[in-house]
Amino acid sequence: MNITPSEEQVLLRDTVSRFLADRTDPATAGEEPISQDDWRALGELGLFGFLLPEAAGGLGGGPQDVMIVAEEFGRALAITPLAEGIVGAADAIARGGDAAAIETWVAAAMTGDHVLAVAVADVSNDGARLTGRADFVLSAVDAAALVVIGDGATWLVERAAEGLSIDPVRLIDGSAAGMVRFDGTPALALTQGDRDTTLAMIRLCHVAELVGAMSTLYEQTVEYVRQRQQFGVAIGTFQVVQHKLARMFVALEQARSLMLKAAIVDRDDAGFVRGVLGAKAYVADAAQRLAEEAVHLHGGMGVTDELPVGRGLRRVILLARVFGSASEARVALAA
Amino acid sequence: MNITPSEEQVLLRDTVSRFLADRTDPATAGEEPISQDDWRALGELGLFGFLLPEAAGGLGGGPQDVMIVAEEFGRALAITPLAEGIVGAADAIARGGDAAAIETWVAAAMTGDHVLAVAVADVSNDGARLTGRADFVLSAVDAAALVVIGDGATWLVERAAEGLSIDPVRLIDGSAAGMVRFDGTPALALTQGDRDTTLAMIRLCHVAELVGAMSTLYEQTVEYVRQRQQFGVAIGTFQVVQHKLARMFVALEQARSLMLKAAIVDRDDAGFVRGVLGAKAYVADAAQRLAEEAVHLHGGMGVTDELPVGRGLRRVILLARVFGSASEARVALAA
Amino acid sequence: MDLSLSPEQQAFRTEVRSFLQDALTPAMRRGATLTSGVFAEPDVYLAWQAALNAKGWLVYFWPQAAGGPGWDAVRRWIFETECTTAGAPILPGMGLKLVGPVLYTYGSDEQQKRFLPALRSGEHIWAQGFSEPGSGSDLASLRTRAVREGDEYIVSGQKIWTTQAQFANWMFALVRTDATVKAQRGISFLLIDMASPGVTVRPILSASGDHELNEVFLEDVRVPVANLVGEEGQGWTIAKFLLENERGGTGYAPQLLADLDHLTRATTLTGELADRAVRLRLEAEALEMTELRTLLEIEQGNPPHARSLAVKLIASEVRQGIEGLAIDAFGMASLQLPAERPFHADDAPALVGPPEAGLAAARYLNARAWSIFGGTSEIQLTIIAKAAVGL
Amino acid sequence: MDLSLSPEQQAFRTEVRSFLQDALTPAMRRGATLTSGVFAEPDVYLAWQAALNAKGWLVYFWPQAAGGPGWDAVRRWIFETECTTAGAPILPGMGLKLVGPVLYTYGSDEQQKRFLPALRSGEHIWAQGFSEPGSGSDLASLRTRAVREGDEYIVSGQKIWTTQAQFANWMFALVRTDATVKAQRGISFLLIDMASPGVTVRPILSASGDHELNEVFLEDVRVPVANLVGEEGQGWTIAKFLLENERGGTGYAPQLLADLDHLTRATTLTGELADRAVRLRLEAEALEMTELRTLLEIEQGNPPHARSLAVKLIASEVRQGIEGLAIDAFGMASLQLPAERPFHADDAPALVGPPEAGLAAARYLNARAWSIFGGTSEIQLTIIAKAAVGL
Repeated sequence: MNITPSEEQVLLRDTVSRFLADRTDPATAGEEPISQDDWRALGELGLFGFLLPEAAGGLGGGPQDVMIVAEEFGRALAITPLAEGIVGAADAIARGGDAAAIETWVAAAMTGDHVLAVAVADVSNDGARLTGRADFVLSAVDAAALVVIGDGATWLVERAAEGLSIDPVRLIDGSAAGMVRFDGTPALALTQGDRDTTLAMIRLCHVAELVGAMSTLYEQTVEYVRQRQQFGVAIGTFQVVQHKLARMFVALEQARSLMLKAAIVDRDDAGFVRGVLGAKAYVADAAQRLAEEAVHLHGGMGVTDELPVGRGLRRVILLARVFGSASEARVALAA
Repeated sequence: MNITPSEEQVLLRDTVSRFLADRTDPATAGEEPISQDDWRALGELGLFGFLLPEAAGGLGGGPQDVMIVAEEFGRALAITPLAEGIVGAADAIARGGDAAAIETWVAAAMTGDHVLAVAVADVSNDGARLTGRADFVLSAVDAAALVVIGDGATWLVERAAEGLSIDPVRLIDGSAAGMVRFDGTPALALTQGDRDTTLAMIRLCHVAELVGAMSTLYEQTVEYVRQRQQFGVAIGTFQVVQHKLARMFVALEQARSLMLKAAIVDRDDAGFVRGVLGAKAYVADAAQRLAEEAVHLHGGMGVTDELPVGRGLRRVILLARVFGSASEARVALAA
Repeated sequence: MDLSLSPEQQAFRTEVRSFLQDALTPAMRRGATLTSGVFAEPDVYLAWQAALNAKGWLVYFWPQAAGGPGWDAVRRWIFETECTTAGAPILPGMGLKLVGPVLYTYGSDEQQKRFLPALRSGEHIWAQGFSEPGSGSDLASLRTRAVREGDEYIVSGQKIWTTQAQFANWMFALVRTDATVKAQRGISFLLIDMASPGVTVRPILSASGDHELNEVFLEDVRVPVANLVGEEGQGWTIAKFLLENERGGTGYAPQLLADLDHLTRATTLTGELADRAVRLRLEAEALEMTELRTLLEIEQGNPPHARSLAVKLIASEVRQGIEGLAIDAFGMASLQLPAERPFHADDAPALVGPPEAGLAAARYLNARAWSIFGGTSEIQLTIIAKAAVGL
Repeated sequence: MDLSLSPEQQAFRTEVRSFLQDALTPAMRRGATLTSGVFAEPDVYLAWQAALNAKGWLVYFWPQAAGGPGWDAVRRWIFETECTTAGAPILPGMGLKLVGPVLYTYGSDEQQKRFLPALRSGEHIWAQGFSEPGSGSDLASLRTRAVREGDEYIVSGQKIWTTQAQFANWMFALVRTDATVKAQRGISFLLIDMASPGVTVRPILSASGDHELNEVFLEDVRVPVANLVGEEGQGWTIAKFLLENERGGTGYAPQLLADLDHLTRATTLTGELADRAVRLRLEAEALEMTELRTLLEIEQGNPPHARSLAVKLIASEVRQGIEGLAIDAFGMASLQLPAERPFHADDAPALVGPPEAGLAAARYLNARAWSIFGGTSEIQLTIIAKAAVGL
């Protein structure tokens, strides 16, 4: 058991953190999905390769590495396809695709040139053709290819494939999701690997993004209650406000603990999938409550589009629900 | 719709309130079940007759009358068989018994000479003999007769009947319940009337007792935080404590509202059973939380056996669960 | 609520239902269903307001002397319950509920003649100019100044959080007419024509993307002294009357119960979500009775009970609970949030699923404001602790 | 917790399990299962204490220099998890966790020789004399006075909430040795023989009917100056050390997780109750890691992180959550509360259902104390706000 990041991991965190700080204006954080240029720049930095399997030319980063990177993304309120595109789709292709698929798709995902998506789909297949649907697929609109996770198998579908239609829907954080329809769409079967592990890695990424967002919202709220005056004093001097901030601190520490617990085991360990599910159940809930409290404590300004805190809430609401809500996770854990 | 008590009802409330105040030492309130003498004295006052049907020699009091009386009982933290003995059993016999049964049992219940109980039982019957069980039956240990509510019928069973055994178990409020066993026990079939209405009347009685207990616990806590000093000031000056008391006030008002809503309709109205179920679901929960907060705010003394507030919590925990808990009521309401 | 209604009350309910059947058009219902903010917008509500006005039911919460229909509390509650159940548009309260009662109570005869009919007809659309940047829950610290010059006040300052100011042609505002006396005492209540030179409205987009709120800048705006309501310095008294009246006049519960109904009918909830729905319903039903019994007591000549201080707090929590449940009820469909507004526009993007799903995200985000505006929940609790508990 | 344990750690866990298999007798398990208070009583725990002491594992949280086995944080956590899972009796902390560390840190050689072996053997049973009537969370206001006369202090005053004082033959107490200096500075730390003339123990029955708490009256009790720990006036410093040590030395989570396991195994929860159980498990698992990572950081030479201030608050809430769930889990069987004590006595009345049901009411009532003693939850939040948040 080791919860201390290695030197390499500390370096990784600092690199990502610095990159995002340089590229993000705190005042507009969370306003727009990350630009294609920034995404490519992250690829050039070697970040995505760091997280992908060695067999596909990556450095084989594990859950703890994903956690470290994702937490920094969350802290910057960055809206990116990290979870579904890299940790989900590129990883699944790297592990389950043939050489050509790896060459084509993983390499381009690693450089940031192509965005990939993961569609958990309700599809039937006739040999190598899929028919069916997947709703609200993150990043699908921009994706060059989709990894389609069906009930018993996983496929790779190119954006240009015939019979594939993707209708965009704007989501609460301002990103676009796709309503994906397959109609006899040609697909390449991937070695499935462990579908649950793939989904757990995506969820872990979201958990860490949530923890990162929580810490930003917490810090901004501490700052705000220190300076905001009402009735002639800073609102941070009111006992009730102090206790609310104390609750936020406790929630953040507890959320971080379950994130760590989920991430310090190997992705192939027996407890990994369930550990991530527990972390998702807890952190999604805790993050939403913390974000709501942060907005509330910011008063009128909190509910406008003008502060990062409102955008943080919107991002948190999304992350808390994609690939399974807290409530769904608790039902699964109770079973 | 009329939420204002009649002059008669105001008189009733004052009478009960004065009687209980005279007989209860506030310092020992809730310590012991009501004495047989006090119970008889209440009977002599005409209280039970007031609540029982005219056909059985009563005055035909309805839900609102039961509410008024029961709230005063709750306020005094009185431990009595009012709900199961009078509002439940005596009423069921008065409505469904033959003349002899009414003569024997209702009259004696009305004077307070006999205690009755209601057993919701899992029994089979062979003509006029019951076999089966009912667990944790309130007042059964002291009861002269039991009204047994089975799946499809209701019976009257005398305490002295053969094949009837009742093992006492002490409950959280210090009262005794009975583990009742029927083994070919002779029973008199009652006209069932509406079993759900009988149970709803018992629940309404408990709801009102809970609201009464809430108001006592609230008032005692207000008093306590006004005088209790910590760090040189009354703890009622701390903002966090003030907000807790404000929450208690709100909970009490809301609980009273649902109690009133349940009680101002006629017992035979279509919405009565469901209205009481809603009130039980809400008030049981609210009362428990209020009582827990009251104990907490009393500090160390609150968790001892020495203050009414701890005894109030114990009584509330019981009332919140007998004849169905809040959680069970919510499940029923969701269906 | 299944309360025992008298035959007269039942007849009244039938009358209301049959009016709604006729007067509430599908277009009005659709507009109401697709409203994500607190109030409907004028292109949705004005026709409904006209229908109510024609029927004599628009200002049902005004006293008969001021033009109300003279309904008792139970009738008002029946009417509100029927309207919300039928899905009628929510009329903005700034005119009808806020400045209206101020005008018939404190306004001069001329003011009443000029403003009340125009308010009812919808010719005048009102905005509320109370809050200012930095004043927040501490209203008495406001800084907008009105300096008298002959028959006019010259008003300068800034108002914020001004709901639907983009539609308003009139604004009632608190302004400081005397900076030399204690905070509350130098405040006056002015009616400002939004068309006056010097008035600028800047939109504040909500986190939901809705445009409900605005900043209103006042630069040397000339306001005739005839537009002063009451006396100079009486503004704080009038503001208190206005806020108390807002609270006591009508109930939050009917709309909450109707919205909860719409939500639970649009989907099947199970497990913990079903439990939350039941809890919310019980809280709202309790609130309904909390509101109603206070109104009944007032009607019997009693002063408003301290419990009336609790209704906004409870309503905020139920409102946030309902919208929080909604974003959990429809899976990913709860998360859609088109950028285009309004949702009721003919060319608005299609929503996936029922309107309750399609608007869930916007409504959830807008509902965050309930615990902030009109006195934060913390302020409410402090007021309750002082005034009701007595601490 | 399914953390990746090293082969050595796994081997250690096996060793602990096999020890528990042998040393933890059915009688001990039964006694533990039927304990409704915070700690087991001596007739239940003393044999278990002796077995641990014989094995050298009793004071596993003491440093090696003081006689501990030298385990790192992970081993301590493994050991606690195995003990709680196996259902071992909970040893009172007053001796082992509170006064023990004080003695090996501040005690003189003579004091260490006299008291530490007797503490470990169980010959000395300790009570904690800190709280006084009226002092509550405001410990510094204590009023028990110790006046020096030659080689003795004459101690007079009253202690309250003294857990298991009825079993104790020794009490460590905070007393005021100097009334002329500021509150904290006049306090000293004394060891008092409970057999001394002038010591009277009066039981305080809990609302549950359990006898865990006592008042201890001290009337001119003569205490040798040799029983002063540290210097006169150093009592506050020692008390702070004691309280911090209590917090940092070990974890609340293993017991909470084990108790939750026992509860969920004793019955089948569905719907909202199942949801509560999952929430509690997650909170407790998070707490486990919150405790563990703090210990690991300390082991690496870092000062205790501010998050350690949160563990008592979280533990209180989880504890109350578990016992609150228990009284909802077994229907009416949760409500039984025999008056006779202890539950583990041979002639105790039979309980209906499993022990988790039979003791639910008593445990629920006793758990109310968690948010009060050792600093109320409000005090904890204020400390966190100041020290961790920085407000």
